[in-house]
Amino acid sequence: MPREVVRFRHLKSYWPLYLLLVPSLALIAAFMYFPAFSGIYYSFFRWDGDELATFIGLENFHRAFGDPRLGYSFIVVGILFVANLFKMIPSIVTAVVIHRITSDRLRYVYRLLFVVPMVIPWMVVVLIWKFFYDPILGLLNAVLRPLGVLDLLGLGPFPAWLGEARLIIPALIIWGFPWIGIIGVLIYLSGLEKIPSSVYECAELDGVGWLGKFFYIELPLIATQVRINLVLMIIGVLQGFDMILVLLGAEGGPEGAGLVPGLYMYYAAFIERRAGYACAIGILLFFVIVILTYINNKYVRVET
Amino acid sequence: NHMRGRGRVGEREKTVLRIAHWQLEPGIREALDWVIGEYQELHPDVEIRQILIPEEGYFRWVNTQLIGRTAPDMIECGLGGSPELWRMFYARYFLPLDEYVDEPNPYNQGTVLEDVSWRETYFDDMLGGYEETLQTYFRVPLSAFTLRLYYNADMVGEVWDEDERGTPFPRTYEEFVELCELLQEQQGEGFVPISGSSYSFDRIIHVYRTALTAGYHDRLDTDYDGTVSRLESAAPLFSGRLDMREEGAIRATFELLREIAEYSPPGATAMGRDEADFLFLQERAAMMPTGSWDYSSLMERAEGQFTLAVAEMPLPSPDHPRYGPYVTGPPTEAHTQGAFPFAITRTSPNADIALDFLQFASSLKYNEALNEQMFWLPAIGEAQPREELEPFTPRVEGYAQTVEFEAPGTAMSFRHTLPVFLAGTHDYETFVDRYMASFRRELPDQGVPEHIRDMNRTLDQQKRYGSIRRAAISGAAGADAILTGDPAEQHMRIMEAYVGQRASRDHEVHTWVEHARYYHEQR
Amino acid sequence: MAEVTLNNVSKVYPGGVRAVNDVNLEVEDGSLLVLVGPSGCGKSTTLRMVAGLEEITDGDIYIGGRLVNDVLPKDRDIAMVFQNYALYPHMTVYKNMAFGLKLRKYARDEIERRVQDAAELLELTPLLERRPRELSGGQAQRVAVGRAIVRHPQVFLFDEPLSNLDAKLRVQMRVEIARLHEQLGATMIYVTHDQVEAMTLGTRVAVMKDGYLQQVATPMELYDHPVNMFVAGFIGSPPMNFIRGELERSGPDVRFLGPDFSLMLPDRLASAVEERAGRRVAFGIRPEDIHDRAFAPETDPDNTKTIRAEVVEPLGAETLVYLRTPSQDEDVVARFDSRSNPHVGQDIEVVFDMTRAHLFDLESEESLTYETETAPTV
Amino acid sequence: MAEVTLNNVSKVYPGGVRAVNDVNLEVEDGSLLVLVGPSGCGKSTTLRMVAGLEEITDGDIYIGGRLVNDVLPKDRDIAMVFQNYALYPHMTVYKNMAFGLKLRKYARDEIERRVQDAAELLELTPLLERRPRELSGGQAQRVAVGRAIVRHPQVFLFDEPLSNLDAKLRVQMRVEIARLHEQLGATMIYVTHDQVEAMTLGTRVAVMKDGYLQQVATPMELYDHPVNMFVAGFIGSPPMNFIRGELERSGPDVRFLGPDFSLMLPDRLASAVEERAGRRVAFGIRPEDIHDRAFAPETDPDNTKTIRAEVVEPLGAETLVYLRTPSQDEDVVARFDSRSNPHVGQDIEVVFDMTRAHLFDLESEESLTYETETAPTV
Amino acid sequence: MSRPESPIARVLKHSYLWVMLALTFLPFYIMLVISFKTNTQFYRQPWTLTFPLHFENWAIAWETVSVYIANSVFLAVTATLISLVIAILAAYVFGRFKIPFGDFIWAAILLLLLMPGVANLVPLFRVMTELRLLNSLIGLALVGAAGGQIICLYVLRNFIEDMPREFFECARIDGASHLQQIVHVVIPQCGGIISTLAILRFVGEWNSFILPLITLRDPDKLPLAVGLFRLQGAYVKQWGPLMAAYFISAIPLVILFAFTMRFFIRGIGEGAIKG
Ligand SMILES: Nc1ncnc2c1ncn2[C@@H]1O[C@H](COP(=O)(O)OP(=O)(O)OP(=O)(O)O)[C@@H](O)[C@H]1O
Ligand SMILES: Nc1ncnc2c1ncn2[C@@H]1O[C@H](COP(=O)(O)OP(=O)(O)OP(=O)(O)O)[C@@H](O)[C@H]1O
Ligand SMILES: [Mg+2]
Ligand SMILES: [Mg+2]
Repeated sequence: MPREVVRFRHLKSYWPLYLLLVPSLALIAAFMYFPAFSGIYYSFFRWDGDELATFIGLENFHRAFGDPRLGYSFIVVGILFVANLFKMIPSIVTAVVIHRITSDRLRYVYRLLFVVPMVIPWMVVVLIWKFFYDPILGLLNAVLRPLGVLDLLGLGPFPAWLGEARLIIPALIIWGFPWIGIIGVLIYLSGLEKIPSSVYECAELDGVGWLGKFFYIELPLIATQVRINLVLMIIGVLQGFDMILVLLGAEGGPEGAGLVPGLYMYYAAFIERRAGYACAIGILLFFVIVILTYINNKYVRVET
Repeated sequence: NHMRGRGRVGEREKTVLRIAHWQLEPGIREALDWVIGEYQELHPDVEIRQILIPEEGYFRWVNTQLIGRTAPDMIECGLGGSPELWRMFYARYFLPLDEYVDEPNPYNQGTVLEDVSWRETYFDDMLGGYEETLQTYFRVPLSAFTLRLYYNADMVGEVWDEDERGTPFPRTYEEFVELCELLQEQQGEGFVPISGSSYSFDRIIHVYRTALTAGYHDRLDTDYDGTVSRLESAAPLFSGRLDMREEGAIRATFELLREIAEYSPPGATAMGRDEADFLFLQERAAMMPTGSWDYSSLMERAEGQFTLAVAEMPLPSPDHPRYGPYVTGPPTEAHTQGAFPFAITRTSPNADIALDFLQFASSLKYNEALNEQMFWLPAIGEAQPREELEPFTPRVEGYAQTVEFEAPGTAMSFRHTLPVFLAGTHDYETFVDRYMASFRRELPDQGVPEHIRDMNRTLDQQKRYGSIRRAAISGAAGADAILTGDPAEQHMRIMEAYVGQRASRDHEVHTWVEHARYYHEQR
Repeated sequence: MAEVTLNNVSKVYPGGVRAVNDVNLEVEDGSLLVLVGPSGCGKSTTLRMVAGLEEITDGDIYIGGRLVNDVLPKDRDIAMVFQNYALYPHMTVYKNMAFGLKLRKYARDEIERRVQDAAELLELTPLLERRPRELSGGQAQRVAVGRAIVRHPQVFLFDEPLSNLDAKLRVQMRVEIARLHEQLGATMIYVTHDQVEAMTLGTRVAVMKDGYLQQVATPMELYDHPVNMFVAGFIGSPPMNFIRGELERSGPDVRFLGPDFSLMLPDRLASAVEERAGRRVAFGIRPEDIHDRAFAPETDPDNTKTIRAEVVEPLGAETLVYLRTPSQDEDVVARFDSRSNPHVGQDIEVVFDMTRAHLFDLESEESLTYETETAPTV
Repeated sequence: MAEVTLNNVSKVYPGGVRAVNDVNLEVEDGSLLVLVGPSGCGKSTTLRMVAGLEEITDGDIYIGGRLVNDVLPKDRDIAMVFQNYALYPHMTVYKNMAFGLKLRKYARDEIERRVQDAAELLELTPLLERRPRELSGGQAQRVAVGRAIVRHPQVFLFDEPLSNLDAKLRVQMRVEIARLHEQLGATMIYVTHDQVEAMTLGTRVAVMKDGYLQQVATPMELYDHPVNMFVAGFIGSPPMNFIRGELERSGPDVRFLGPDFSLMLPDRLASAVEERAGRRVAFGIRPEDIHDRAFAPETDPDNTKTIRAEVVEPLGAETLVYLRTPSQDEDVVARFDSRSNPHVGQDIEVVFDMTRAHLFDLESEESLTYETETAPTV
Repeated sequence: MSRPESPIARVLKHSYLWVMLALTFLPFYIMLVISFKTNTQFYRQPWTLTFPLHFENWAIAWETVSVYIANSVFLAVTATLISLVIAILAAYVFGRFKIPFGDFIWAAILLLLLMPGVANLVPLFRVMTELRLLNSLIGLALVGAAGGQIICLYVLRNFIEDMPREFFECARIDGASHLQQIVHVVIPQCGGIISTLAILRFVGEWNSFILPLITLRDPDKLPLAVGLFRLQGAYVKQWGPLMAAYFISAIPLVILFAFTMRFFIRGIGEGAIKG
């Protein structure tokens, strides 16, 4: 829907709109801007995270551009980003399947059931995944070994998914199987709920099959939600590092195979206390995110 | 209870002190509470509260509290962050203890240690509280930790006949390798002789590196402070005076480590402690190196399943064809771990009480009792550890660490390249080439060139004050004669020397000058 | 073969609303049935059940002889125009219309041709690239119609497809739908509330009320022979006038005694109702059967009354006159020739064309004269 | 005081669609203006601009003398029935209707009273607790109307408020709206495509086409004196017949020469067009002005022609006959008295009532006879 | 909506969901099993039930976490409410109107969402010190709301933009102020997404760890996430009580979920708008 245009001369009657923005902006101004701007500010400094800061101009950026490790970290995150595009699919499918349950009560139950795992603490998730990948006791090898997949790939009987440089990215991709992001599912669902049932009915009469309904009706009509989830995913993947930190350690595993920019930033800021450099990485990362978000917002559009 | 007593009618407001640490496991808090309780009996107007901070957030917590000037009075030191960072913290935020360590601990009155200086009551002369580079005491350790190799005696016994071999466990590295082979052979696939994690591997590296490269000490301790700091060992590596490819001892160290890695789980350097415990406790591994802090819990978990035994990490005998020539001896276990060390923050309004409390907790009687409760090793020399912990008693004789491969700023490179080498993916030369490439790329930012450049300029100063200091510390006869008199003046000079050494990093200068000034003003 | 048969079909909505009750209906193959009835009587529900969009609570629906109760909508070969259009909001007008064809894998140029033809017909050609929300109400409705007619299914269901169109366009569309019907020979069910549409379009018209089917017949039959007061009142606009009264028999004559005047029944009616003499009945007469005496085709003095004109509504081609009898609380509406020129408040002499009158039982509301032959309208 | 005035109002939608062009319109305080026009001509857009929902691209709108271009909708004191209902799906029927009153802080029992009254009027009482999606199309539409009428604003805007209702209910509602209008004395603008509604309801009727206002006049004036072919063809159903031809002057007489027959113009028309002799014109005549000779009020032999009946549509009260002249490609529609009984294919003698004929310039489509007095319809 | 559905489709749908549920519920099984174990049992047989069951773990867990639950509930509820309320207000403005400087303000806000914030902790701590919000749950809630609202704002704006404008128009004619439009139109019709965001924010605050850890000094103010670490020592984790505690602390969340899931209403726009 195009938004209503309020012109300058209308402000006489529309000024209360600005009032509605005040609480939001006030909190942001109070708590968000100083930290964010200090991040930008300190990216031009050699800064230890405390009061000692030496202005060094663009040296941090200069260094960042010459830092092969940072370059590699962007490649890693690029691969993860592409993988995550595919990892969005199960959420969409799940949302659609839930949505298509005809009984209101069952749909409620399913939604609830799917939401419940959100309470699973991070620590338990990590525990499970660590043991999933464990070379000797782990489930992954236990499943793959009898299937002959390990031999086929030439990985030996006990590949260390988190301990071998070449296996780290595959492990990070497998991570989270079956890749159902619950918040994503809910966002899709609330988009799906808004599709009038008459559109479905019409599609049914037009002879749209279950697959066609997905591609022709549901997917285009939840484009807004896909866009939202894409943005969340972009932010999550590019800024995120918690999972890699616990799985692989602060260095991102052997050869830094899992070193993503966020983790590198964390490492620089907290392990090495080169907070200025971390801020500079943050700024670069920020530009990449902005560009991706922009592309996403421009090209993923509801066609209404 | 911390809430109690605060508002009690008619009672004087209590002085409240806070002590922060990350030992959240059961027993520690209670033990500490017990000591606190004892102390409060003596000093009814003081209340000490524990702040328990989980390991996960500890460093960030300390960081922000220190920067925000909201830190509690006493903080447990050493977790997270690099040694350089902590050094900076000490210099900037913590109270030097030098003037107290040479006085007796008042709470030792009436014991054998009555007249002994506080420093000397420690089994290691309080080295665990000493910051070599700053040549200052900052921390008060309350415990000691040592590293041992735990093993499943039943499993080892099956292949290692004590009667035949004479010892229940291999004494030399050669025998140890043999044992690993035997175990592997007997247990087959899905078994590894040594369970390990990144956590324990760091400690193994320390043991063997020290054992094989102790000979470098004299060559590398360029500032004569008695230890080889990371900068001191990074400088020659960087300048090429110490070439990892050429130095036989270094090569031997890494090759030995690779051999051990073969008997460890694949990718052990990326594994967590829990996974290592699982392998060991589920008898998929026969041995696991870890510290004394794990003893009680491992004992408890192994009970009824197998016999848990403890040995020292075996070193290669001098006859070992490959490593023998380099082995000097085991590493010293003095100050190997921070060992529950507390430092007093400068922002504390009650630093004197904090110090008093720490002295109380490190007195012979209470330190023994405290560690008894915690199931840890006491830090005071005369204190008796629990019987079960006998095998862990720290061995003070031994060699100090010399070559440190992780220089400031290159730790990441080291951790990237080492596992790949250990996994046997490529040979030693490739490993060195790769590591040195990033080492050279990253080190310049960390002040090493400046260190090298300024070395000579500052060396004289350093030497002079260093020797004075050491003389004073060791109470050498006639030291007083050399002293310039005013200890504050003396301390400032030392700090300035350090500052000069790092002069190129202006913010550091700021720190050290500030520190020195503070110290001066205190007088 | 696609006759549509409803056997005792009922629909109860989850809330307990009985929308359709025990409806039996047969729509012959290739015929067009118009479904009319007051708002909320269950027309849309009936269509939706035929389309398979609504579960059938009770009864059976057959299409082409096949029981379709459990057949999915897409397998019923049906096109439907929804009352609320139900356009795909994310597709252009063109795509909305082409979609059904595309799914059925028609050739690209065949689709193009059909859509262009339909657009032409519906005057949508300049709008093909618009999206539904950029359309006016009538345009959207035409797209909905277009979407149905590009397909050539066995059964068409139209739910008030022309309600938002202006008269002219509506006539045009109606003609096109009739032509389409002829061309394709498809079975059609057409819901409308427009009398003209119902009358001109339907081979047969079904009247519903409160979920019950009232009468199914040809338009003229419905008009001339309503089975009950409801149908009589519903068909025709303005509706049939009802005057409550009694029947009185005097010799061979039967008279209807209204509150203000009495009317003589012609023989045909008289014989049908003579044994009901003395009973209360409703006398029904259509507005066009009340004439201004000046322009009346024939004037029976017995049935000429003088009544005051309360309201006069000139409609161009004719004039509606609301006549108020003293003790009647409802106006009697007459549809006068446009040449007649009554004034408000004027007393007018009107002639009741008794050959076209109806009598209904006041209790059951059933027609008493249903079986008798009225003078034909045509 | 709430007259609504539009001065040179235009609206261009973002996509560049010019929906309304330079419209000047004055709706007097307390009057009811009916807005008609073909689908997509800009009626809804005009209403939406008056309501303040759509930015005015150009021109000014005044309500009660106040320039409201920049006044918020809620400050215009307006109620509107949306063409697409726009009921709040999350509110019951009752709440939907009460919402506007609640916002204006009416007392609880006042709200209750008004809503109950409106529900009674609109026959919605049993549905008050339903939600919109449990309503039939017509019911939903009535709720939309109810939502507007419970409020008593200065200006009512109705956008095709009765399109989904059956004839009977529609008549009823129409009467109610008229009564409301009288009672409240509010200004109303009423969009409809129902001729009867337009004719009966409107004090004045405005006709739009393609965003341009064509004519604003009383219903009868529009019917009798259309300014151009569009209005002539738009008002009236079936629409006026147009026959293209030439004017021929012979002495004092002026004749219209059609392709198949010629007609003699009566003096009144003749004098208006005599200087146009030889020019091509359209001759316009309404279906009801073509009579079956048998029932014609008067028969002028000059203007009696024999034409073949192509289609016969009996409508009950009257019969539509589509007459096909040999060289004409459009049928001429005649509305016969219901007593006349033509058969398809039969040649019929019809009388053209020339006193009620119109002539239009074929190029500009403007009426040539607009200023002349036609015989009054009433 | 009740229309016939093919039985095969039904079976497929349900079995898909059950498989997915089984996979996502696996951690619960593991938590439950572990919660009855001593550490000894856990390290020997982590994944299957071993006897005896140690119910006392639950008692320990309850004792440990019960003191924190109220803090967490207060913190999460306050932060969630604040962030949702202010985000809805702002999202209404951005989603419905193009106001002068609106795009600029929007960009300025949104960019914060995109800005990686690893090094922000210390400046934030400084701000809180300045504003005297240290050691205060309200302060934490405010900070949480300030950060959390941005994502809510972004999501809500997109949803509001997609809403049929007739609803707003109708309300405006009826005389609804902006606030009334928000209350009567936006909130009921965006129930699904608002409840999703509520869950997202609530869970986020519930699990927030570092900031409470750093800013709260009084142990009696700590929220659950920090309190739970009491069971997670540096050298020895108390697996059994820990898992039991996780279970216990999940209960308020599940109640919240069950409640908010009701705001998903199918086909809400149906019958309301024709076209
Ligand atoms: N949002 C829009 N964007 C672009 N064009 C529009 C939009 N809304 C309407 N139009 C176009 O503007 C013209 C006038 O539309 P409007 O809705 O005013 O017509 P209308 O007279 O109400 O027609 P109807 O009787 O069919 O409802 C139409 O051609 C329509 O296609
Ligand atoms: N989803 C529903 N739930 C409950 N009742 C419903 C539902 N849909 C329709 N109804 C009710 O069922 C009855 C029949 O509705 P239906 O839509 O078939 O009427 P209709 O004949 O099409 O009326 P209209 O001419 O007004 O469209 C109505 O009284 C309506 O209120
Ligand atoms: Mg309907
Ligand atoms: Mg319209």
